[in-house]
Amino acid sequence: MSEIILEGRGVTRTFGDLQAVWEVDFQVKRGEILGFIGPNGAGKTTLLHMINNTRPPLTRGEIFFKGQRIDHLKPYQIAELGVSRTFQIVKPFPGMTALENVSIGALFGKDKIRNAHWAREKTRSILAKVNLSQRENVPVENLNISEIKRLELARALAMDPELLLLDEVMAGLNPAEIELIMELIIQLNREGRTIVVIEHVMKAIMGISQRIMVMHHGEKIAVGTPEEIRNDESVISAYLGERYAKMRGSDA
Amino acid sequence: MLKVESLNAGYGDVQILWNLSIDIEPGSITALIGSNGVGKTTLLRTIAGAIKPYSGSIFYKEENITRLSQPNRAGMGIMMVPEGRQLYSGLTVEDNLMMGAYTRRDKKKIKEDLEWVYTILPRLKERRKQLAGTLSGGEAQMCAVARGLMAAPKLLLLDELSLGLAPVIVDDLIKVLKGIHESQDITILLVDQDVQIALELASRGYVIVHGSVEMSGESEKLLKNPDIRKAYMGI
Amino acid sequence: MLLQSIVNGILFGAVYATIGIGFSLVWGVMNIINVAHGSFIMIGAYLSYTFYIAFGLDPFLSIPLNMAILFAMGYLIQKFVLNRVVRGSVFITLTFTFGLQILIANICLLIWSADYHSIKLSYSGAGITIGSIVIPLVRLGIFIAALVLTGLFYLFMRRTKIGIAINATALNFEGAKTVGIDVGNIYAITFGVSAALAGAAGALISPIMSVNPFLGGPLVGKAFVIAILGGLGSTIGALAGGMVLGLVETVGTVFMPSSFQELIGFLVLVLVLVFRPQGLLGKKFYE
Amino acid sequence: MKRKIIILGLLLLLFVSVPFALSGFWVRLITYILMFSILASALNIISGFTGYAAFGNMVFFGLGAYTTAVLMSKGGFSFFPALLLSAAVAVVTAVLLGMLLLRLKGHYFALGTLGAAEAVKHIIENLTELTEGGQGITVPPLRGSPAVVNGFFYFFMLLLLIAILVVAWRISKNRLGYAFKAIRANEQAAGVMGINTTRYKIIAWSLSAVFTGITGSVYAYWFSYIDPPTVFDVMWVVKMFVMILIGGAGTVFGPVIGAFILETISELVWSRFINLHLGILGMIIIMVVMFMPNGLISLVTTGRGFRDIIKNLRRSTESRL
Repeated sequence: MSEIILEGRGVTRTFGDLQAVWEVDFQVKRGEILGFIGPNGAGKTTLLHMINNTRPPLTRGEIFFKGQRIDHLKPYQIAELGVSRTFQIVKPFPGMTALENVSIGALFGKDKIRNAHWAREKTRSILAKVNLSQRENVPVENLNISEIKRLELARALAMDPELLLLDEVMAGLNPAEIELIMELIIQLNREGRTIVVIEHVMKAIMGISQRIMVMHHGEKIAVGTPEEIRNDESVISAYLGERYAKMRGSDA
Repeated sequence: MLKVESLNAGYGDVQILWNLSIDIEPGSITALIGSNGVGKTTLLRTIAGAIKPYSGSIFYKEENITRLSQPNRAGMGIMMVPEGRQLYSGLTVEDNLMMGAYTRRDKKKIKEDLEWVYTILPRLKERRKQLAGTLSGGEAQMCAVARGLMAAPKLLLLDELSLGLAPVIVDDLIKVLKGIHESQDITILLVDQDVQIALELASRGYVIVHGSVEMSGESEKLLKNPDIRKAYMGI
Repeated sequence: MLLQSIVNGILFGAVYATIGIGFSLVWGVMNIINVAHGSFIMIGAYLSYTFYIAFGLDPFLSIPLNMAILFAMGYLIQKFVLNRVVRGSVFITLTFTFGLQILIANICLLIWSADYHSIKLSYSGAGITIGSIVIPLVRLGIFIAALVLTGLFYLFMRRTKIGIAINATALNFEGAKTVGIDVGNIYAITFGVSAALAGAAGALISPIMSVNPFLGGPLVGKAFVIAILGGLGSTIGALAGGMVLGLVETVGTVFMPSSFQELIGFLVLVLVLVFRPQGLLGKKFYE
Repeated sequence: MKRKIIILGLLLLLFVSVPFALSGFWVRLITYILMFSILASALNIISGFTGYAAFGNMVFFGLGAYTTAVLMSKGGFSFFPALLLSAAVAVVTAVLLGMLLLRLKGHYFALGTLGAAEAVKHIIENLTELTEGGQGITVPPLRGSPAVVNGFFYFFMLLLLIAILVVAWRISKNRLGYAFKAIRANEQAAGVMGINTTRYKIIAWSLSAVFTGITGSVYAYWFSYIDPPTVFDVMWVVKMFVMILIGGAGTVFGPVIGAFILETISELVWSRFINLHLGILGMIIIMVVMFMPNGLISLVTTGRGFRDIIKNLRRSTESRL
């Protein structure tokens, strides 16, 4: 349980004078759900980009996955090792059905199924898991936001990842839909997948995460259990605010 | 102030608003409530003139503005502060603010308004020569609100003010907006995914479901309504 | 000899700057590579030639006329045609401007025939001699006029409301619409300004190059190089890019045959694209 | 499905009968159109399927043509070995250029390929001892009666076209095609899904290059004289893009339909108004881009009746700002 699956040391990314992420050390333990919170522009998404190496690489620092250094690898190589992610701005592949979209994950993920037909067969069960079986032959252009968010999740799952990075999969959903995703995330975690969640929906992230890391202006300001974070002075003054701390405190 | 009558609108073939009507009192703050995708932003954009409706009409100060373009409406004092700020990252903060006054011709008054905006949002004055792209999330949202104010708006449309901001910053923004509303002759129509915040700011609310008005009423009553608390606040 | 070519290179580099500025303006603001930019310059050159033949008008004096005519042409093309496809993909807009280029070439061919025309000014032989270097008066005039145009353009983009609105539209299209900017009109003005600069450049080259319907293609090739060297949307960058190209071309002739020069020009273009896509002076794009 | 097979069979029969039924002029014209169909289909693999606007694709045509011409006229090679080597040259060039250029996006890639094509053209012009430079080079022609020669090139092009259509059709259904489409839609997301984007982009461009290069090789043998301005002509690529636009980008048969429409119009105009030929081509390009940016096929298939087609047309003319 305490094995470290993903670790960052002194991870730093600057854009000109701007310090998007500054000297961040982080550790993700195998089998946990780790929440990432902080205001927009705090560097959460930039950090995810660096883990997948989908943007210009980090300026300084090192990232390890299962002990192997990955910060110089190509995105597809990192994907092959068993790391997959979703995007904050959902990016389904247009001109394909929901099933075809998800089957790409099976075709090119860890399993590398060669045949497009088999990949689609394997994908069906994953669509069922995210409650999209009814919509498998619908072109992605015709899906609604909630369905696209789940499709995005299914696509990442089709790669059969050990580590799943979720960037705001609940943004823009209503409470019922959020609940659905929360349950799904917990279920995936029980199957043994390690999950990192970036989220603004405070209730959700406090509810599902075992640990939470708070970022502010590109720096890590706190790590701890949801309870510790809720009562952390620096987090309250920089991010949550007194009103929130009180309000949510009384709810709990 | 603003009267929307049986509005049908959408994007291309995808209709989003269905026969929607609302009525807004001068000087009020009104909130639109509903889950994502029900058409709140579409309604704001249609009122601002960014989307042409299929049918229905929009009256602003008794005048039918349904056929007017967005620049025309901006000139009449209808100004939107869009979701995601939409600032010009490569221009200075001051240039961004001055662009808010794009449709205005009264140079002297624009200068005065700029000074006024700087007094209520002193952070922006400190950063006036800085590029907008270097602002933090909270500052950028303030800059977007300030840019909207530079249009000397009579009707301000605020879309997702609190999205992605630290709750601490949102508290500040709410204070600023309340101050502006008390001191200026301004009507506000807002959308926020945090229903608590929206109804705290507004005196009235419209609940929108599938592109039509499902319910409307005073904010306190809506806040106490158990259905609304369950559906939109997850309590 | 070498010193003389350096002087010539710098003098002509300023004209290249005006060419590059107009081209990179349209690219930077609307994400359109206007392959017809060279054809606009050609039209400018033909206009200056025609004014010279018909009214004896000095090409320098036809600059404002050219600019007005080409502004109107560019404005109308963008307003009524290009605005309809401007949000399309790369190959749609690029294909479109290729079509525009061959259409213009054909029209010029019909009006002015395939002959090579040239303007012989009364003072074309005059020059200032400093030591071993000769600075021809015509080229000096061209240099000054091009610099003045570049300066005016810089002020226009930085100081005027329309200029800032063009910047704003380039940086954030939705944000521009929000504050009531008529983006269709701003696009049309942008294309008009770019065409006007091309018209001026056409007037500037008319006394020193022969005017013919095949001028457009090579000129737009140079516009590519200048814009890439200078980086998009930067006036200073385009000025530097123009100077570099002018120098490379004139100094290059001292060392190698001209057929090699073009080869090297394109190789440089490819290498800069690959290794410094933000241009020689430009900063890395802010994300 | 059955109907499709019957239609395809009939079409094939029709095309096979052309050289036996029509005069030499028509056979040569249709051979020319077939050639453009191949080129447009090849361009469609990198640009339509994968989304990279390769405006410099003529570089492979020119290299294929020149490899064949030089080998046959200077090296004493016969046509088929020369053709194989031309294909190899095209692929190697695509791989090398691809490693350099395929990291560029959008306009930058388009310009990079244009620059590379121009640079290669100038290299060929400067290698005068090998290539005869700018004045062009002659190739030993195919000997035989006109009918046999016409038939040979006609069937060669027809076979090439069938080959590339089969390849395109297979791609549109298999793993490779999914990778291409994913790259076109969103390269970043594709990479995160485990797709080695660099590798698949190079594969796409190599496939495009091999067919373009072979076509160039056949062209050189067919015309038995080539010069750099013709075989590296950028306008050919522009025409291919218009064909792809007319037929529909990323579809299997779109480019072929586009090639037949554009070249037929072109031929009619060419023979009547020789002075206006380029101008009219320019007008056609402008019209196509303005009124049917999604292709003629989408204009017809997204609506069922005539009224829908008119509606689509009208919508496409509305300002999209």
